[in-house]
Order: sequence, then structure tokens, then C-alpha cells
Amino acid sequence: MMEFSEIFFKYKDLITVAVYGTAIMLIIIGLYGVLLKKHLVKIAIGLTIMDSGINLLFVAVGYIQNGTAPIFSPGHEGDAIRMVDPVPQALVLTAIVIGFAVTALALSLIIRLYKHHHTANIDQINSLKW
Amino acid sequence: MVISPVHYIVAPLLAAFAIALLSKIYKNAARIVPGIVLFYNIVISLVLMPQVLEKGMISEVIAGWEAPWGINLVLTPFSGFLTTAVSVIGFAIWLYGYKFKVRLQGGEVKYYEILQMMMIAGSLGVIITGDLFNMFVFIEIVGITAYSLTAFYRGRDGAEASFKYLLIGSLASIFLLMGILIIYTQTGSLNMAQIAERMPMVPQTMKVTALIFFLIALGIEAEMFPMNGWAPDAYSQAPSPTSAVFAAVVSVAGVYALIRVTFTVFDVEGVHQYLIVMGFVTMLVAEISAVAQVNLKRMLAYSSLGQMGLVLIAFGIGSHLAVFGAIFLMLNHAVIKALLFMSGSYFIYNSDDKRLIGLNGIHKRLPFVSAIFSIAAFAIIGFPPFSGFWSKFYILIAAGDENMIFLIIGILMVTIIELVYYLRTVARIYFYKDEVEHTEHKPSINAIVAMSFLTLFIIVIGIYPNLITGYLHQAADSLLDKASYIQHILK
Amino acid sequence: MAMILFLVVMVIIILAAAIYAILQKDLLYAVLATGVISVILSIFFYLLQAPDVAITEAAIGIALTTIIFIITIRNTTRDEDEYKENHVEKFNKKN
Amino acid sequence: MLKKYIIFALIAILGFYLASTFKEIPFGANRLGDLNDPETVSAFYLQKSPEDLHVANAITAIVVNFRGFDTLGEVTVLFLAVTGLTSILYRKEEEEDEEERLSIPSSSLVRTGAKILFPLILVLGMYVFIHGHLTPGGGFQGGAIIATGFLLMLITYKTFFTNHNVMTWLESIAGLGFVIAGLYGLIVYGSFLQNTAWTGNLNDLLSGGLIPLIYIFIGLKVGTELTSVLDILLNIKPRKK
Repeated sequence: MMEFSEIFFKYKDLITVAVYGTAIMLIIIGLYGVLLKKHLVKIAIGLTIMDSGINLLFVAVGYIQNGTAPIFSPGHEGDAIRMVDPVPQALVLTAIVIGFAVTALALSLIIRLYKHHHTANIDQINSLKW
Repeated sequence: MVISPVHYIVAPLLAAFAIALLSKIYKNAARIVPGIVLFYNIVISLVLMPQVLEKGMISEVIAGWEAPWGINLVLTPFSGFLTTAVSVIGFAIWLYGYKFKVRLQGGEVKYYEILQMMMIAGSLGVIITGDLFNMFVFIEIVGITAYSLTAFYRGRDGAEASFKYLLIGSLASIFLLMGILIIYTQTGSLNMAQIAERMPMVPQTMKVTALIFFLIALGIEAEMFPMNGWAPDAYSQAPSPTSAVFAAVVSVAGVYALIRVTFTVFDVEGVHQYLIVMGFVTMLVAEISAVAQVNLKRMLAYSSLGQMGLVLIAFGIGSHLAVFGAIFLMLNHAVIKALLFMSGSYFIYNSDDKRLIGLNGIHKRLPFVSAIFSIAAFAIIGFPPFSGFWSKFYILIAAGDENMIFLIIGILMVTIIELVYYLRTVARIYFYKDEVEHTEHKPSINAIVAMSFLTLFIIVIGIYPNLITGYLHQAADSLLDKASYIQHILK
Repeated sequence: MAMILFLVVMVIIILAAAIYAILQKDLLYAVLATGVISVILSIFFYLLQAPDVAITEAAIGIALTTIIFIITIRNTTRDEDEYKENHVEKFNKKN
Repeated sequence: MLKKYIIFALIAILGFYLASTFKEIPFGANRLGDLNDPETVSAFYLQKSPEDLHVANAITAIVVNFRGFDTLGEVTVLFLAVTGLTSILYRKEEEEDEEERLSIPSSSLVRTGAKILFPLILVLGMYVFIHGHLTPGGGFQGGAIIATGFLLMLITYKTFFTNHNVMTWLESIAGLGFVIAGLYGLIVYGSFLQNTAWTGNLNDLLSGGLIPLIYIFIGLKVGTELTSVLDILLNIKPRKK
């Protein structure tokens, strides 16, 4: 993706706004869904959107102008100088898998709640007071 | 093989992965193996604690990369003290619950045991890790097990409480990731000691922003107001040994994480005042709610939140004596609340009614358990012959040293509220008349042993507090001595 | 220039998909919209030089998360406003 | 209604706060510092990954070795999620009922296609995690790809079942293998998960010491665990309408 790095200089502000803005907007839209939607599945969707946003934020922070993926090729061991930050990427790998585990658990709880209450609306599932 | 801190994590993990295979060969393996592992944790603590006290702290590197680069595990006198306490209480809870599982409504013992053991192991991980992201991973382990265990019983309320907990817990983990990300961009490190060292160079706004995210996220784990709505539901819906683990182990890990981050990693002014204010609000709201409860486990859960509030206040005062009192209170609360949940669950089991009315005159049927419950209730209020007295006493003296008169009055008033609802409960047990006939379920031998052991601890520490105050002073010193923490880890 | 246009289009699609996923009453479409978010997200990861993350997001985000959501919807309800009808039914039963 | 406006205000504040914070963190700036005298962890990892570990993919080096403890915890999270799912959905009771699970009505063309694709996907997944230290990809990615292969079979064939015994064995052995590989480092070199001294040449299949082996364990474990999640969820009896 050389092209991307070349045009980077020209439109740096636009790209910054696009990437960070997307991530932050995803977090906010997800939070809106989690806090204000009444359907349990919608709440779970909100959580996954928030997760996506934070993952994008991690990777975006690790990006370095004109960087390449942090994979060495033979004979180019000195390439590290041009590589993007690998640590946020490694952290995101962990975060994605953990997010999937939590989502699966949330959905199974939703299925169980629906079996008991015959509804997935948060206002009607209130034996414990929300 | 020399015993080292990493065994705290490796032993439960090996056991968890092996139980699935072992239980195919020998059916009872799923019950016995966790006990062995938790006992081994006590052995580790007993071997490592003298070394920690001698050297000041132990830092173990993982994968052979020295401290700022790789993940490291740290045992300071503070964290070592807590891991010892958690291991002992964890083993006591296992012992208590050994026969309990026979009565589990549906669900398999195997899964229950694995989840319970990993919840304790995850809490230990939160306490001993010296790396921010690693702490996040362990918090997720505790979270996943806690959600599953809350929904373990088949009732519909269990699933509801669990979903509520999961929702708040996921938001907490997202905020935690955000805080970690901001800190990472500013310091280029994930190691707590190195971050603490570089913290003075971080711009003030970044510092405060990251700290706010951490306070929200870890405040949820530490059951701080206003994000603690999940706690009473989860405590009351989980199986009884699990409620004891929540109160005695998970909350300790949550408070530890909060305190480690605010005290060691960050150096922001004003966070102590925040802890005092939020701790006080937490305590007041929780104790007032506790009076209104009709369900025994919910009442105990609210009381637990109140105690956590007091712990936060004490840490917020920040003087040596206050921190000393706070650690003492954490220990006392863990032991006493575990005991209350253990004995309380026998009441519930005997009365076929989760409400307080079911306790009327129960002492005739369960004299031993009633006695233990009453001792624990008096201990947690802070009556003199028991250990609970000393922790509250030291915290009040520490507040007096700092001339915080209103705080002292507030704590005493809250103690009166505590007195009201605990005495009311004890009065029900001993002086009310019971009209209904019930079936009798005597506690099993292992439960009696576990409960007697913890009760003995309360009484002995209450009479001879000097047995542990030496360790507690060292623990308080090590928490407040940030420079030597950094220096020791970074060499 | 084409690259910038591509980026802007991607941003618009991902945000539109997110808003659609939150607002759409038919949950099946909402879930498919989250799948679209994952697709665009993995392209983002690829452009930001994170191929490992892109592959993970593609496999887990697009395929597995979407399918477990679909299973859930099948086991519960597809319509977000289902409870209103439910409520009316209960009401009718009482009378 | 008041609650709604408060939440709106909170969300707006969070958004503003995040935006103003990340305005201060320049996008695309180099924060690694000097690579030869590393100050940041990333610089250290980028320097050591080819030099000491002889692993071409720096992310693999981080995930498996430098921060391998996180990965162990993360595999445990998945394992616990499977355990939790099984206990939450109490499927034992429902196994007595007639199996009827989510499947797409498929023509013979789709079925044949799935049958041909399935082994290809498995091979692709295995390739991805065996070459995790050389090319993009690795244990998580390979495991997830394998799980999608099983997903394909599970939803096209009503009669396709995963063998739970085999799954349990594979999962446990992979988990134990990971921990034991870690313990090997602890016993021989004195540090949990420490790599062997022998690491091979950069970009050889057999390079990086224990790293490829551990990544294979991770791949197997993630694959079986994700498949178990799908299997458990797919086998829930649908509600009778």
C-alpha cells in the first residue's frame, strides 16, 4: 500500500480526522445503543460496536507514517526503522478474542432470559429492578 | 523446582485444563483437584512470605525478559499479604463447599469447580501482576467466571443478575482499555513501575483523563458508588460459596487494583479526596439500602459494599496509620463476610425462604451456625473482643490524627445503622418465634471445620492483634513507598 | 486521490452501518450491518499495516460473531418492538 | 425522559473528551524512539525479535514470547467462556429432545461444495498457524479459520456432529501443552515461557525455538474452543412457535 503512504503527507489532517473520528464515533454510537436501547440483542450489538471502535483506536495509535507491517523479510533485518508499532496490534489480537468470548456469553444469557420471560425487552425483565 | 510467584497462576491453569481429562477417569477428580490446588496456593504463600518480608519484595520475570520489557509478577509485603489471605480463605471456602455441590440444582459439578477455582486464580493474578494489560486480562478472567457463576442456578433471576453484571463489566473493560491506551501512547510502556517512573513527564491533561478512565473501570470492579448496582444482585443470585468468594476474594482484588493504580502508577493530586468522598457516599448509600432489605443475602451484599466504602475512605486518608487500618479492614472484611455468607446460606437452605422472616427462631434448629453468624455479625459491626474492632478503631484514630471530625462522626453514624440491621437479624434468630415446621439440614463436618477455623481466626486476632500488626505495618509501608517499588523492579 | 475517495467512502459506510445497526427495528438486518462494520474495519486494519489483526477481525468479526448473533435472534425474536404485541396479548388475556 | 437527556449529555461529554484527548496524540507520529537504544517496549521488541528470537513476524514474537503470559490468560478466557456457556445453557437436559438445529436449506450443490471446501479450509487454517512466525497470521487466526470451516459443515449438514470426546481431549491437550511448554522454560532456563537457546535461522520454518510449537497449541485450542462455542449455541432447541 505504497500509495497510501505517499498521499499521507498531502491529506494528513483529513486522514487523522477520518481514522480517529471513525473510532470515536463507533464508541459513541455503541454506547448510545448500550445505554438507551431496550432490546437485549440491541444492547449486545452496541457492545460489539464499542469493541470495534476501541480496536480501531488501538491500531490507529500504533500506525506510523510510511510504516510497513512489522514482519521481517530475509536480508532486511534492519527494516525495523520503517515498521509500525507492533505492541498495540498484539494487544488488539487479545482484545478481539476476549470480546468474542464475552459476546458469546452475553448472547447465551439473552437466550436464557428469553426462555424465562418470553420477551427480550429490558423494561419487562425486572424481577430484580434495574 | 523452586517455588516462585508464577505458581499461583500455573497450578490452577494446569488443573483447569486437566480436570476435563481426569474426570473421565475418576469422577470425583473435579471436586478434589481444586482443593489440592488451593492448598498448594497456601503452601506457596507460606514459602514466599518470609522471603518477601526479608528482601522487601520479589519480582519475577516471565519469558526471561527483564522487568520493563516483559511481563513481571511482583510480590510486595502488601500484595503478598493479600495473596496469603486470599489463598487461605479460598481454601476454606472450597472446604466449606465440598459437600455443598451435591445439592447443586442441575448443572455439573465439574464446571462449577473449574469456574470457582479460576475465579480465585484470576483474583490472585490481578493482585500479583506488575503489568497493566496483564491486569486487564486477569480482570476479564475474573469477569467471565463471575458472570457464569452468577447464572449458574436455573432460576430466571440468576440470568438477569448475570446479564446486568456482564453489561457493566464490559463497559468497565472498555474504559480500562481506553485508559491503558492513553497511558501507552504517553509513556511507551505497559509496565507499572516504568509508567510510574515516567509519569512526571506526562502532560497533566493526559494524566487526568487516563486516571478518570481507570477510576471508572476499576471503581466498577471495586464496587464503588455509583457503578455498584450489579453487586447486590450478583451476590444474592450466585450459589452461596460463590457469594463468599465474591465478597472475600473478588472485591479484595478489585480494591487492590484500584489502590495500586491510584497510589503507585499515577501521581495526580486530589485523588485522595476523591476516594474519601466516593468512599463515604458508597458507604452511606449502601448501609441505608441494607436496612431496607428483606432478603438476607442482599442485606449482606449491601453491608459488603458499605465495608468497601470504608476501606476506600481509609486509603483516601493516606497516612501510614490509615493505610494500615485499611489493609486490616480488607483482611477482616474478607474473613468475616465469607463467614457470614457461609453461615447465612445454611439459614436460607433450612428455611426454604430467602427472606429474613425465614430466620425466625432458627437457633433451635441450627445452634452452632447461629452462634457463628452472631459472632461474625458482632465482629463486622466492630465489637471489642473481635478483630473487626481493631480495624475500625485504627481507621478512626487515623481520621482523628488528620482532624477529620466530620468523617469520624459520619463513620460512627454509619456504624449505628450497621448495628440496627445486624442486631435486628440476630434478634430474629434468637428471640422471634417460628410458627412453621421445617425440614432440618444440619451442616456437614467439612463446613463446620471451615467455619470454626475462620471464627477462631476472628477471635484470636481480636484478642491478640499483635500477631499480625507487624506484617500489616510492613504492608502499609511498602504500599506508600513508591520509590523503592520502582527502583526494585527496574533495578 | 482515488485513495482518499476510497477512505472517505469507507468512513461513510462504516458510520452509516453503525447507525443503521442501532436504529433498525428488524434485528436480522441490524446484525448484518454489524457484519458490514467488521468488513470495513478489517480493510482499515489492512490499510493501517496490521495484517494480523485484519485476518483475525475477518474470521472472528465477520463470520463467527455474526453467526452467533443470528442464532440468538432465531432463538429469541427478530423484531425489536416485539414486546408491544406481547404486552397487548397479555392484556387481552386478562380481560 | 430526564434519564434520557442525562445519558445524552454523558455521551456527548465522553465524545468531546475523547476527541480533545486524541487531538493531542498525533496520528502517524513515530513514538518508538531510538531503535538501537530502546526506550519504549515496541522498539525493544522490534530489535530483539529478529536478533534474539529469529522470528520474522514481530507480532508473533510479542504474542507468544514477550507477552506470552497475556496469551495464556486469553486462551483461558476462551476456555472459561466455553465452560460457562455449557453451564449457563444446561444442555444436558435438552439432549434428550430431538435434535433440531439451525441449518440453511441447502441444495446438493451447496452440500457438495461444502464437502470440498471443508478440508481446504482446515488445511488453510493449519497453514496459517504453522506459518504464524513467518507470515501474517497465527494461532488465533488459524483457529478462527478452522472454526469457520466447522461452522460451514454444521449449518449445511443437519447430521454433522462434532465429537465432544475428541474435542475435549484436543482442547485439554493443547492447553496442557501450552502450560507445559511454559514450565519447560521455567525448569530449564528459570523463567516461565522462556524460549530455548536454539532458535534457528530467520525465516526458516523451523525457527524461533518453541514459538511455532506454542502457536500450534494456541491454534488447536482456539480452534476447538470457538468450534465448541458454535456447537453449543447451534444445538439450542429452538422455541416452539
